[in-house]
Amino acid sequence: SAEQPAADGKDKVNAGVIAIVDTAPIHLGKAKGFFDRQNIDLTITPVQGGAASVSGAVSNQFQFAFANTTSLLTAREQGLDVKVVANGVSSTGEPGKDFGAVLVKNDSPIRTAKDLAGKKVSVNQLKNIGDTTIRASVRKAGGDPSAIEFVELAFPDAPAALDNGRVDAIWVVEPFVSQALSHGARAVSWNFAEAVDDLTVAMYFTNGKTDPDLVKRFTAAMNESLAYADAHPDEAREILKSYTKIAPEVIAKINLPRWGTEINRESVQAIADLARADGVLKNKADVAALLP
Amino acid sequence: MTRDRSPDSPGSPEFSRAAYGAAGLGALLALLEAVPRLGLVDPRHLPPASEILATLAAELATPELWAALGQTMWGWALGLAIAFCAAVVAGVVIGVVPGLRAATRSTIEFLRPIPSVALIPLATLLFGASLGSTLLLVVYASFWQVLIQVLYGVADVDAVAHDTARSYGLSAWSRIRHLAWPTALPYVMTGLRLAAAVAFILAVTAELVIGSPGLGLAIQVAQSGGAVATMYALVVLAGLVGIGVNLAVRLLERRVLAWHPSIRREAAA
Amino acid sequence: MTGHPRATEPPERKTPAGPGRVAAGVRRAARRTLTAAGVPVLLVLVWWIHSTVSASFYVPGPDRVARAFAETWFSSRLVDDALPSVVRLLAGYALATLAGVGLGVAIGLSPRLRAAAEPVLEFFRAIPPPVLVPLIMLLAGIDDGMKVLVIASGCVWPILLNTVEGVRALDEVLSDTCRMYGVRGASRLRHLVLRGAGPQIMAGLRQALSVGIILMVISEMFASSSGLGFTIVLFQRGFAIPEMWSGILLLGLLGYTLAVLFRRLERRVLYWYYGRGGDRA
Amino acid sequence: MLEVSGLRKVYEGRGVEALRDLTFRVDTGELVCVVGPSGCGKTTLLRCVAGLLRPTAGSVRVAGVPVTGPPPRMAVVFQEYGRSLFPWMTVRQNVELPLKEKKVPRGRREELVGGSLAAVGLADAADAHPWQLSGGMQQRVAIARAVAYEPQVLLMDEPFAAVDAQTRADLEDLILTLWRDLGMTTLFVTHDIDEAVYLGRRVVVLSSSPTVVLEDLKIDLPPERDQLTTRSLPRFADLRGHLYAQIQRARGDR
Amino acid sequence: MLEVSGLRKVYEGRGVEALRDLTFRVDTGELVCVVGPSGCGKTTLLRCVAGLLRPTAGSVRVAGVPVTGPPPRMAVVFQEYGRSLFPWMTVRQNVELPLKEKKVPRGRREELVGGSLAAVGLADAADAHPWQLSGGMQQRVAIARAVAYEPQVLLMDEPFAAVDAQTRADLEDLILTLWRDLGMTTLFVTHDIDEAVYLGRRVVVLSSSPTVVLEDLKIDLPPERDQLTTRSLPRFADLRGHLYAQIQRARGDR
Ligand SMILES: Nc1ncnc2c1ncn2[C@@H]1O[C@H](COP(=O)(O)OP(=O)(O)OP(=O)(O)O)[C@@H](O)[C@H]1O
Ligand SMILES: Nc1ncnc2c1ncn2[C@@H]1O[C@H](COP(=O)(O)OP(=O)(O)OP(=O)(O)O)[C@@H](O)[C@H]1O
Ligand SMILES: [Mg+2]
Ligand SMILES: [Mg+2]
Repeated sequence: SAEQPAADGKDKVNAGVIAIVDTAPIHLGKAKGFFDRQNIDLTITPVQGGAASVSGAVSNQFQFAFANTTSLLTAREQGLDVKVVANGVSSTGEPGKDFGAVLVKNDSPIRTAKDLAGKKVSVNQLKNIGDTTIRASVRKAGGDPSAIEFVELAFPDAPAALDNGRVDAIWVVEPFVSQALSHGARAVSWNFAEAVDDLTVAMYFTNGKTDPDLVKRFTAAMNESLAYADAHPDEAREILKSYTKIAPEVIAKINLPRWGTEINRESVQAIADLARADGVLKNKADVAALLP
Repeated sequence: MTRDRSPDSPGSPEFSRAAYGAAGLGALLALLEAVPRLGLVDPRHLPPASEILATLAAELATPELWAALGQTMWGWALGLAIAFCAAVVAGVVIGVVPGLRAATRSTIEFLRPIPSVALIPLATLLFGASLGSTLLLVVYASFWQVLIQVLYGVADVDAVAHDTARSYGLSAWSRIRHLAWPTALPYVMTGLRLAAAVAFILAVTAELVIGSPGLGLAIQVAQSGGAVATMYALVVLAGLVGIGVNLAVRLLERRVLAWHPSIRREAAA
Repeated sequence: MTGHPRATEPPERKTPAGPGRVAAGVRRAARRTLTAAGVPVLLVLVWWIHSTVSASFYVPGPDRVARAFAETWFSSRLVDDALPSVVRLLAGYALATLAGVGLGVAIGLSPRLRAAAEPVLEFFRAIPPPVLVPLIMLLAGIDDGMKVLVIASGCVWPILLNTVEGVRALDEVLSDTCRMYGVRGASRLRHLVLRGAGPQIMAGLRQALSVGIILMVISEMFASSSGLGFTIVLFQRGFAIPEMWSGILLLGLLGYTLAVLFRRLERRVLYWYYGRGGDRA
Repeated sequence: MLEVSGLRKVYEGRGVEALRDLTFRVDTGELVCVVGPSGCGKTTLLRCVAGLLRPTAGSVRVAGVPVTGPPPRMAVVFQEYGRSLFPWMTVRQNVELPLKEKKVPRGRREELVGGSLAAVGLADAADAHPWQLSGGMQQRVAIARAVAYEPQVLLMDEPFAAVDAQTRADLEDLILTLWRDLGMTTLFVTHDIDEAVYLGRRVVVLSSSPTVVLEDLKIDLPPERDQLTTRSLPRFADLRGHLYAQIQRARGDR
Repeated sequence: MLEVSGLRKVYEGRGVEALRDLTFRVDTGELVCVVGPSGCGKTTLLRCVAGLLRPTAGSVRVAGVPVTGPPPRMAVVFQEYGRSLFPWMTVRQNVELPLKEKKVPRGRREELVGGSLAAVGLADAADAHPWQLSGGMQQRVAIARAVAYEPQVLLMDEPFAAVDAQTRADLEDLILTLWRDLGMTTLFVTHDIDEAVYLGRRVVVLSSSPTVVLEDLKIDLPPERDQLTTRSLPRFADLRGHLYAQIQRARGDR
């Protein structure tokens, strides 16, 4: 699985990537041959979450992987040798048109992010980017974020819990946002868009052992993929059908994220600071060491 | 009058057993159909059985599913085989060699409750998202199930039978082969049934969590895509595999335990 | 096979009186501790040597883990996280015992019920808890009730299977004796079925104990914000590896403690079974 | 009280015809002994009478009612006495259990248990567990249990096989006394021809396989029996010799 | 060959002193019977001799070697014959197993197994499982197993308790023949006083608890024995009467 040149002179690369909407560009780029052109024979291995990506990358099973900003900051803080190589996915910055949101039942008394204070809100993982950005949104809306009771619920399980009244609000990402909205849920906060301007939500990274030249070529291919996906949303939607089980009618409706090539350093720094304030990170993060 | 059936009583036991089993499954299906239809749960979160089965039928028509199932079953079979053999050997040795039981007890009791899922970082570190990781988790989880059963089984040797073996000077190996092993066999069969399910569960869970290819990954992809019917169809498939595995073990059991009261009574009842 | 358990414990010879007796007791306790501690000490040594030779981020040395253990668990965490988990574990275990033994006896006694129920049970048994949990959440919510149910849903299988097999294997002559003397219903259950299947039921309960701990962790991977299992998962996700291992260590210790208590109970309940082996040479 | 007619039993597994065709009856309050070569089907017969085994053909009636399961107020002493005792109960509990089931009041129960244990010479061992007893003691516990139950019908399968000669004589007299006092209908399987003649009012001789009733012999000895005098009667020796010859014939057939 | 000296056995659990002080010896090739009241400790004695039970005090020597575990070339027929057969093996396999262990070549093994099963009248049942057999048949399987083993020392614990009188006589003669042909040192526990006199060269009488050797009686009957003639000798009746009185004394003590 290592990065030996294949018979045709290409570098074999294994990338650990979550099979969600966010990672459409790498699939699209592979289909478009952007990686081939950089002499990279890319294999995409689906992983379950950020922790699996990071440990896969650290153990050199993946040369490159995809994880969200908080996971990467945490890994870095714990002394793991992870290094970002490309942007992954960014918030659109437009409430109402973003890919992550806090939803409530239609008849819920919660009207705005401020009302979330004192309520039970589900996130997919505690001490991660979801609760950090929700706290920030609530704070910005003038509420008291410390009074929110967060519980963990995987995205797929959250809508049911909301319907059954087990929680007051859920934080989900696409396709669950569109799905739930079409079934009568109501968005009260678009936390990625509201918390930090132009938020870099997730990034592609590598471990410190990867050959710099390969990194450079991967970055190039990845950036090309990101730009292409951003410019061709229909093709991005189409590629979703190949690696996810999202129903076609849902795919047509979902809000796509923004796939820029630029990593917004300030937003990463902002997330780091927010995480530190929330106690998710213990020390001041060395953002510069993480980012390229 | 349970012991012996009169020869003229109708219906072969095999047939009636299958009929009862089908009836049980039918009742379950009816329940799963009724619960969403009656609105006890939202059909969006738990589709009715008919829809799940239709989805399953559609899924079964795709080669990807068969490939995934094949991968899962391969990891399952290999892991179960390794765990079973290792546990039987370890169990018999620990049960038979004096003092070993006492010396290993604390270690066994310490290691046993460590969840396989907690070993995932270690597994991915050692093997990555490959068969090796799945095997590590499968073997670790199912090993203990068999081991404990073997230990209890070996301890169940009848005192008089044990004395008989000793007085006729049966060697240690003979006493294992002809006395301890047959005595433990009913326990081992239960252990095998327990381990078979645990191994399967862990094979699927490993794929689910680590992301090595197979049925678990398919479930995860369906789950994260919000494809509820597909997800449940795959879960049903997992359940069906369980039924199949149990049938196989039962068949084996009827062969190797023909002398045991539980089987001979049934042959007659 | 001098070594099978009923014969392992060498019969205590003459019981000396007075101070000699105390000394013998002390010696026995010391020997027991030594046999119990020998292998673990050896294993820790191997681990320690291994970690000094090849340090790895995911496998820290025992010293690091010990330090993390002290920092992590000698705090309010033990009460806030570990205690509620253990309570849920015991509740789930109790529920599984009731359900497993109850259902197991019914199924073991009736071949028809067994034929009808087996495929359904096998169906559920093969469903991995991580995918079963969402279903349970649909029905039982996301609070403690769900976690107890998840624990019970995993623990129940070893108990159920062993009970069924134990009941099926009841001695025929004893069954006939009961039938002859009109020992029926509850009394037959109490005096014949549960006692006769006792050794195998105990084997199942023993299995279930550690399965319960495993399920405790799994249940806390869903809809949680506290708990022993949740904390371990959180450490794992936060790459706090020594802390994670210290949590696993705690799980092991918990399992060991429960097993020791269980063994005490088992010796009491099955005194006739262990006594039957007698004091043999 | 007990009617066996056309009884046939074939064990499916090995295809063994254990009983071919048995017909005999035991009147209320009668004591009938059954003798026959080893493996001829005595235990099988007893199990059919007890309703524990379904006959292949023919029928058994107890008090006029066809037997389909164990009839009430019937007690059995099994040949496998060791396996018929509950290892998790003390001797006392073993004897007491059927009485509890019968809802015998506590005081009476204790009397019965104590009395029957004393009668079989096990008053000292009441608190021991069966596996702490010798073979003969275990067998006596099984007898005490049957006796304490005060059954209407008593079936015994070689109940004295494991006790010494003197104990055996005592137990024989115990059974005779109880039988007379309680009027139990008793079917008694034994290997000891002397015992059969001493105890029985009639002796049923079974042939070896294929098993039929070879003879149904009336024991015309005086009803009051006594170990010394009865056994020394010339008629006793006659009957004994006759039975011995019969059994030999039964075995010779094969 | 067999020396028992000062043997004492206390069962810890109940604190029962099963044997107080036993001393006797059995010479090579001798056949000694042990009689005693039920529960006096005969089985306990046999288990100590077989090295299956550790004595509380005293010692047992076989061929001069102190017994610490089962000595080689010793066969035991247990009182609990049913439990001593392996239910997962057929009758033939049960008999054959010790021979395989002894590395008897195949041909000879088959000869021994076939011969011994035929001798106990079970040639037909060789392929049955023990639980398909009657009590007496099971007991005969256990005897066949011991006999086929051709032991140097043979211990038997009431081996004929479950068989009918005629079969019993046949088996007695079988043991006598084998004992003479093979020169086995034999310790034979029985309840049947006639049997003890008929078989034994000596009879050891045990007292009831606290158990000691009450008498070590030499049986001065002609060495060649025969069911009809030996049993009708006046000396036979004498010895029998004497033993009967002894046992009664043994029991009376308690
Ligand atoms: N469970 C069984 N399966 C098959 N055959 C059996 C079974 N039980 C008994 N038999 C056969 O039935 C026949 C009669 O057995 P039964 O136990 O009734 O004899 P018995 O007269 O009681 O003999 P014994 O005096 O030796 O106890 C025997 O040939 C035996 O092998
Ligand atoms: N495992 C045991 N634990 C405690 N006491 C026992 C045990 N085995 C036997 N005993 C006691 O030891 C005494 C002698 O028992 P043993 O079995 O040797 O008698 P026995 O002479 O063989 O009697 P029987 O003729 O009835 O078989 C009895 O009082 C019995 O209760
Ligand atoms: Mg019988
Ligand atoms: Mg005995």
